[in-house]
Amino acid sequence: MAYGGTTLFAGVTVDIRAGQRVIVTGANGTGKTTFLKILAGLVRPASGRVEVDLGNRKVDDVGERRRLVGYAGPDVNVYDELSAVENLAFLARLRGVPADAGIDLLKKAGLKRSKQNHPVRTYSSGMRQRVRLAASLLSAPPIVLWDEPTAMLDAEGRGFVDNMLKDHVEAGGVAVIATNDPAEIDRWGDRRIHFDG
Amino acid sequence: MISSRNADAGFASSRKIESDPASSFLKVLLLIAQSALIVAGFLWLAPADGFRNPDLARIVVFHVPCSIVASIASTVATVYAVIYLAKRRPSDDIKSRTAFAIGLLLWVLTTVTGAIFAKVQWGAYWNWDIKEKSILMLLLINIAYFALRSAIDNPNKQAAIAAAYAIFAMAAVPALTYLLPNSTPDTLHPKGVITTKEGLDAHYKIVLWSGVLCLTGVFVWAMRIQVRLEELALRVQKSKSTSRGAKVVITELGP
Amino acid sequence: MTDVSISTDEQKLDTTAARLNEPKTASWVTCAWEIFRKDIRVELRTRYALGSVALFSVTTVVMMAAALSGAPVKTEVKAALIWVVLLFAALSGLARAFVREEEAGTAQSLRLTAPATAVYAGKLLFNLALVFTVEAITVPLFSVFMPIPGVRYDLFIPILIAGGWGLAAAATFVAAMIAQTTSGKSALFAIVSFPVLMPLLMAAVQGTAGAFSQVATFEARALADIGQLSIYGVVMTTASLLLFEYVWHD
Amino acid sequence: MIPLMLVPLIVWVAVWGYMWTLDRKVRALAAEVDARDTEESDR
Repeated sequence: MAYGGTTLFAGVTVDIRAGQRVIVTGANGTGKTTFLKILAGLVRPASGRVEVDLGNRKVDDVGERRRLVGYAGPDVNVYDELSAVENLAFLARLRGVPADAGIDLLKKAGLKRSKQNHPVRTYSSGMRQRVRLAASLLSAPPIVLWDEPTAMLDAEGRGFVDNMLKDHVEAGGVAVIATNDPAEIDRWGDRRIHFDG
Repeated sequence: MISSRNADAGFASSRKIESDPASSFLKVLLLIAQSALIVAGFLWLAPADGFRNPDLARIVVFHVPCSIVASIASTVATVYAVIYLAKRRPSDDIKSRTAFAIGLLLWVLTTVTGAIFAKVQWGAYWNWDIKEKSILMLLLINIAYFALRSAIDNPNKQAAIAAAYAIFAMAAVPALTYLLPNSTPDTLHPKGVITTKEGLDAHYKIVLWSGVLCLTGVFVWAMRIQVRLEELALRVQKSKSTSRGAKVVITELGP
Repeated sequence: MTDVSISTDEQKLDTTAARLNEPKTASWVTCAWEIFRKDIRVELRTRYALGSVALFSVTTVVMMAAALSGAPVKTEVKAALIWVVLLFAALSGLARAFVREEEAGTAQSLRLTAPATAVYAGKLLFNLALVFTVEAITVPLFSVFMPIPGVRYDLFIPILIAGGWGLAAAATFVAAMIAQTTSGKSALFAIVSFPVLMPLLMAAVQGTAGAFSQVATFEARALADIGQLSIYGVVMTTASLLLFEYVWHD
Repeated sequence: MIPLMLVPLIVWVAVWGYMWTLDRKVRALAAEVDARDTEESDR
């Protein structure tokens, strides 16, 4: 797939099964993030296509795929002026899910109740990351795409991410996670895609 | 060294090493025809009496073809913009951009020839006649189109946004050329003079309409050269970059 | 050819399967409405757009009045002046809608959750509110400093509404394009939006001049201008809705 | 009138000449790239 004129990678044929966790590794700039964004429908690949096989039907329309995907990455943010609760309520209503669906997700993500109603502006980067992860799971999407989910999290935060990922995968969801953290690679990697530049 | 093997049919047109005689003949013909028209415009046509400066009134023979072919160029550019958004092929974006560039050049020529005529006939270079407003709008749209293109780096994004803007802006043009005129005082531009029988006399019409033909020929030729050049640049750039892509290793770690 | 297929076959997905057929995004109207409400709430908390637009209108009108300091001005000139002020005051606030979202990275989360046209509609509603606020500030202030005898408000108000709608529709679309550029945003916003706004400006000024003129024939023609402004608004809104997806998504 | 006529005439001939040489150059370039491609695909 070429992106912005330079070909990052070509000839990638990946078949990811339900309930599988795929780890995507590789040095920065080799295309890890771009690969995830292409799956999420944020980036248009110059060639090739992405298809989601739902068992009863196949989805290859990017618009529809976006609704089946929960993406969390460093450059996808929530509104600083709104609190975590308000942000998730807003996104939940867009996703057609009850507004309070975000509350227990925030709890699962380990965001302290006292802080939940403060504007995200006042959050540390670790707390912001938890809100991002919670937002990506809002409508229980079958496919979760996380780009370095634990980069800014402390040990406790990583524990929460483990639980969230475990619940998602046990429910049959698919997870594609870009990370370079060796501990995570052993813990989560059912399959591994490595980009070496 | 003429390579006989035709490896890639995709670019058949640029494949011909020796230029095909037919197109060279046409191009030379274009040279002669347009030169003849220029001479005819100045010498063969009788001065247009009834205009303040009969000699200078001949400029209509250059002004009108420019404006007609310019609108052809802008239409072609907008059509390719639509095709690009539908098919997202870089070649359509190249054609759209080239047609806009040539269109801009022709609109400038139209404005200049128009202003010269206006100075003598209506007293000022610019008289805010409704047609002058619509040509100003077209010029500004073309300029904005290229300004917008240069401000976006990602080539796919740049092409998509430029195409979207072209279609969007062109949708606003008829508002100025058709909607507004019927509620403002009549335009200084004579109506239907080039098409109606009793308008211009036969000589003028011949020179004028063959001028349109020649200028369209120039437009098509310029398009072909530019498009072939850009497609070539694309091929060179593509062959250079494919070798650098990252290798992807997929390993099964097992549950 | 790069094929990446992700399969989530039916059986293992019992819990998420139930949700598979549930619409993963609310109806188009709800999305647009929610985005509008969010923009209003964020704006009330920060007052970026509101503040800059209000200040811009006030200073421009006062500056102009001071510069003229009571010199007699023909009504057509006043009609042109008021629309130039309205245009630039509105433009100063309209670009913000998308530029801030792109810079903050929130545009990406909108791309993931809401359909493109709903985003445009939501932003259009917000920009309409902004434009009408500009008009509500500028027009009264203008008539204080440069009184216009015998204004036909029954003509002028519709012109302000139809013109404001056309302005918001076109400027919102252009703002979405400008937000994607890497450099020179504010200058580019004027360069790119002005040619498209030319017909609107001319029809609005002509209509307003008619409304100010106290001359029956001109007033009659102002009605035609209201018609044109509405047609312009419809054309711009439709064109934007059709083309927005190509500007918004990669 | 004649000198005035020469202006567009000269400009036109110059433009035509420029386009003709450009056309030649592009064709030569195209031939070169094709030759290199066919060479590359033979390797």
